[in-house]
Amino acid sequence: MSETYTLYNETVMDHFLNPRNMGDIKDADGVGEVGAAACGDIMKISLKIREGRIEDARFKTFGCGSAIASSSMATELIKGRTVQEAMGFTNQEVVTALGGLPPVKIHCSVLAEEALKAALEDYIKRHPEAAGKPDATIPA
Amino acid sequence: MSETYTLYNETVMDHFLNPRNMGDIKDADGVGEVGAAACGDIMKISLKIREGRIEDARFKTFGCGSAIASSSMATELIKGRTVQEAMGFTNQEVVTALGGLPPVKIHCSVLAEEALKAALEDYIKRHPEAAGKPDATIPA
Amino acid sequence: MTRVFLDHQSATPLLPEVFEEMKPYFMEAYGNPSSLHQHGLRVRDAMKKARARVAAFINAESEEEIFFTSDGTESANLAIKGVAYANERRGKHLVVSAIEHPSVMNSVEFLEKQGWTCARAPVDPQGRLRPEAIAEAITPQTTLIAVHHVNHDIGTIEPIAQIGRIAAEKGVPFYVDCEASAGWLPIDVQAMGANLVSFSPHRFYGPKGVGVLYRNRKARIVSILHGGVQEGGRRAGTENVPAIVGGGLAAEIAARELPRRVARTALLQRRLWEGLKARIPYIRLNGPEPGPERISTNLNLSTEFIEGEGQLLSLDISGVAVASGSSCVSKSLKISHVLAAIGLDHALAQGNIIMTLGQDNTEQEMDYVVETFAKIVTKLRAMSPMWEEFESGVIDSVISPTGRGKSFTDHAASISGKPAH
Amino acid sequence: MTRVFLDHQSATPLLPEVFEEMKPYFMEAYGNPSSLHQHGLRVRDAMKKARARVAAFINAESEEEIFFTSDGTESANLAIKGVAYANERRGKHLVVSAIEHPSVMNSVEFLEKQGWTCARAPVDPQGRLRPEAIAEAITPQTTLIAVHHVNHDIGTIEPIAQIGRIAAEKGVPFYVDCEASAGWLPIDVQAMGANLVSFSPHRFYGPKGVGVLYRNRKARIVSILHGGVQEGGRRAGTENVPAIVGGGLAAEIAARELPRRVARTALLQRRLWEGLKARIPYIRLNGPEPGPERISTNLNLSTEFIEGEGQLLSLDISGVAVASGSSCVSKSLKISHVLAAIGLDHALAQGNIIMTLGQDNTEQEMDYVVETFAKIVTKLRAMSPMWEEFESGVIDSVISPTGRGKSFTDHAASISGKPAH
Ligand SMILES: Cc1ncc(COP(=O)(O)O)c(C=O)c1O
Ligand SMILES: Cc1ncc(COP(=O)(O)O)c(C=O)c1O
Repeated sequence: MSETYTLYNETVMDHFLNPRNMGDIKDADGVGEVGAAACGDIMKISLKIREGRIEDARFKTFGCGSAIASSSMATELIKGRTVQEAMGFTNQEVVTALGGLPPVKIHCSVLAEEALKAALEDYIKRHPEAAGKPDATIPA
Repeated sequence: MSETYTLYNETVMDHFLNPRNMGDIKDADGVGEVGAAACGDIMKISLKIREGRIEDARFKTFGCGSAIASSSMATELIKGRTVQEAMGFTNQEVVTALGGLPPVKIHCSVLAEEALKAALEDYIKRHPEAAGKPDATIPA
Repeated sequence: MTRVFLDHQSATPLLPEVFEEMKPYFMEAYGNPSSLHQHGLRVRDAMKKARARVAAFINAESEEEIFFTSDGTESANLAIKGVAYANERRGKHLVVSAIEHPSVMNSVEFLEKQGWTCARAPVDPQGRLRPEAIAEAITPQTTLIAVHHVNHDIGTIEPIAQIGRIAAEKGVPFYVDCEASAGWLPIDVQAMGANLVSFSPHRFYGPKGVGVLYRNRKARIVSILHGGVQEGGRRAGTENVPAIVGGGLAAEIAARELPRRVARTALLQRRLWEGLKARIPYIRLNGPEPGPERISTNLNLSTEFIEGEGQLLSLDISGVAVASGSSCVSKSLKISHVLAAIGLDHALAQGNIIMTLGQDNTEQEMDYVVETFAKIVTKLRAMSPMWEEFESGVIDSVISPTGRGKSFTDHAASISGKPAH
Repeated sequence: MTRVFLDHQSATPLLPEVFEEMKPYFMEAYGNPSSLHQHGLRVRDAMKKARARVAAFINAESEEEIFFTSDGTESANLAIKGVAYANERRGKHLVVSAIEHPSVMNSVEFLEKQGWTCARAPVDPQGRLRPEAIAEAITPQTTLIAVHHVNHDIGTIEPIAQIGRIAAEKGVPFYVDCEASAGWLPIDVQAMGANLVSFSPHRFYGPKGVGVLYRNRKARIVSILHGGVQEGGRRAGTENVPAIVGGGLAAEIAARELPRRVARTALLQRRLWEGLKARIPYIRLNGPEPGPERISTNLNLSTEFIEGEGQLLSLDISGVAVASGSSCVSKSLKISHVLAAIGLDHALAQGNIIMTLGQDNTEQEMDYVVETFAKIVTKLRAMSPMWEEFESGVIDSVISPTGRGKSFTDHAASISGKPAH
């Protein structure tokens, strides 16, 4: 075989094989860990937030190739967004940025959205003052 | 294709393609015509009987290859036999002499037996004196 | 020795280019399309391509409407039973034509044992179905209408689009068995108004071992072979990849070659029939005359006073391969139920021969067949007590009645002691 | 790039000599075996030869006990439903092991919808069935016992002969699915006490597109694909002649090569498992240890704290083709029901990889796989929140418990809000 065949498209495979933002953030401002009841995948996203803006995002994922790629892509996408903006983040952004996922794997992108939301909620819980104030400047 | 493949064995094919004793006997002493309810085949056997012995036997058959071969073989087998001997004729003789028939075609040999028996009965009907006297010398 | 293959209804040789297409999938790309690695993904791509080719061949909207099975029989079973089971709660009534292939008829009979009822719409002596006969048979419980595009025995083309409109009006799924037409008549599932269509590429120079079932979303269906999640959950079992790949290409080629194939076989069909008619007395064509109501590949003949198997064997010895609907030829010792359903006289059914043409047949071959067949008929008639009885006025001809003698069937019944079946 | 095919359970390449045997049946001897002419009779002879070869392969008494289908799935469906329907009046109860292939399990479920009941005899954590469990499950209504020879996922060899004796004592037909063993363990239907046996040559270097069902006269059976009178009336549909011919030769070769194939794969199996065990912590083998209770071709592994699809994809990128029973890999998002039935912890089922060996694998390949897999596990664990949580004492290992932390499954359930399934 000369050609290479892949289950996922090139972008997904690239994010699976060379995940961006893999790891943990020391002293993260928000951490979310969620699990997919459907298949047993687990995803953890940690955020570094400075002045209401996501400065850094990292993930760890127990799950299939598309779960890993989804978390990699999600962390890429949200870096630089404000907390408020990030609260409106949807899995569709991940799917689009990845150039599509097989139908049966869409739930992996949902998991990434949920992990992100969980991390943001964790951040807001720790910084209740941030909740009310969009784009408020909150010391890290 | 170099080899020749056949549905029936060589003997059956030979009797189908080169039937022995095909035709009618003028002024036959006994004629039997029977039909197989199973498949619609029809077989007619005519006999020439002299001094209680089958001198000639001829057939005509409307039916498949094995029906034609069976009647050809049956007429061959019974020539020279006495009427009494011929009354004990069974289809198994035909099957054996033909080297076997496919299971689904055994009824063709039965038809040959029946046609022969019908012809013998016709003969006996016409010559009632023959019935009681085995090997009796009956003028043709 | 001259060899003429006139049994294309039973088999067609694989096209060399189709074989070439299949070849890599035996020893090199041998993977299982369910596998997630290179070997699996490669053949998955190949299957997708085949599916797209087949979809294009029948003008399906999407390749997701194409399911691969093992043959036309399995496709027919899946269409009939798959729809029946899926709609069990809605109703248990089916409508079919009386001359469907045994794969449809026997599937229906099986369901009847399980509590379904089925209307068998009668056909006319040419095998033509009146669309109204279908309309009349539909009840509120009907969950499927099944009518073949072309009859496999007598070549009759059915008024599918009209039946499709009736089915759509009544909201009943419509299944069209295209096994005897695919590759030889254009098939447009949308124009047909068909929700399900089946066929097999081995009928048009594709491989054995693969069947197709087209099904659109308007027809619910469940699987009948249970197991893994192949074919979108509709057909379990390891896919026959080489055959599927070959079937795809055979379909693509068939679409391209169809006009040429039809023109050629139509020409040969007329030449053969005209020749036989001119040379052999007491012979007739069953089904419609060559023309718009008959597929160009089929001649279904009845030659009076002689039986079919003998004709078939004699032709084979002379190098001519044909089929027959005679009871002697069938494994069940019954005449073709199609010949029975069109009301063909038993004597004519017994003398039945089916000649089916292909793209490689020639005019010379047709002439050879006419001469050869004429000689065979003469020889077999000389052996036949019926011919003798016809000539002596005991029985009459069905094809060209002389007004003398009784019918063959009556005669046969009287000597066999039972009515012919 | 090194390429190692370790998914022989899903596919094997066709042997060149088998391909040669099949070749004439595509373009030259393309006839239909139902035809009565040269073209038909020639392939009929070829099918008879294939049938005899297959009969010899499994020590069947007669070639008439061999039926050709389209694949192992269809054979299993025919065995289960064919026997069930044929004995419907006698009783509607079946006994199967809990870890049969989906082609058996889903056939049984289908029958359950139609009024049958079925006992699923449990297996031990190694997948072994106690013969008594079968004996206990039999009722006067039982018409079939179905137990596979070898499990497709975990390679467990079942005590077939013992179960066969129980079946004979109780007078219940016994069906043995040999799909995962045929070609890799001797199959003797008589020694097994089996009335029905199924398998498919594509598992041992034969073609796709053909399955085998052996059935002796002690088991009544009706057909499930209805139509023509092929295969002695037990399986309708145009026969896939090239595949049947190829399957016959593949069986003959398999019988001859079996000792060599088994010795070779057994050696590789041990080398691979020893290597993996030595290099990778928190890995375990599911099913029996290599030896008399496990087929020589199968290693079913669970590697803790990482999921199976990632392992599979990473191995594929490194040239190693494997399978997985993880839910992420399955089309239905469920873990293999076999892993569930042996009570495997959900976390271990998620980290599942199945490596299946073939005759062409080498020792060098095994060493490459060990090294490659070790690196992949390290990389994936570095990405896994579970590994981190294990290292920090939040969760514990199932394979080598440390006594610290809660179980992965509890942890996963708490964060997903639902218990793992
Ligand atoms: C009209 C029709 N339907 C169904 C079938 C069955 O198809 P297959 O032989 O591929 O199983 C045939 C076979 O000739 C047919 O002619
Ligand atoms: C034990 C077992 N039974 C049945 C089958 C189904 O056979 P096939 O894939 O040939 O349809 C398989 C397939 O792998 C199997 O492993």
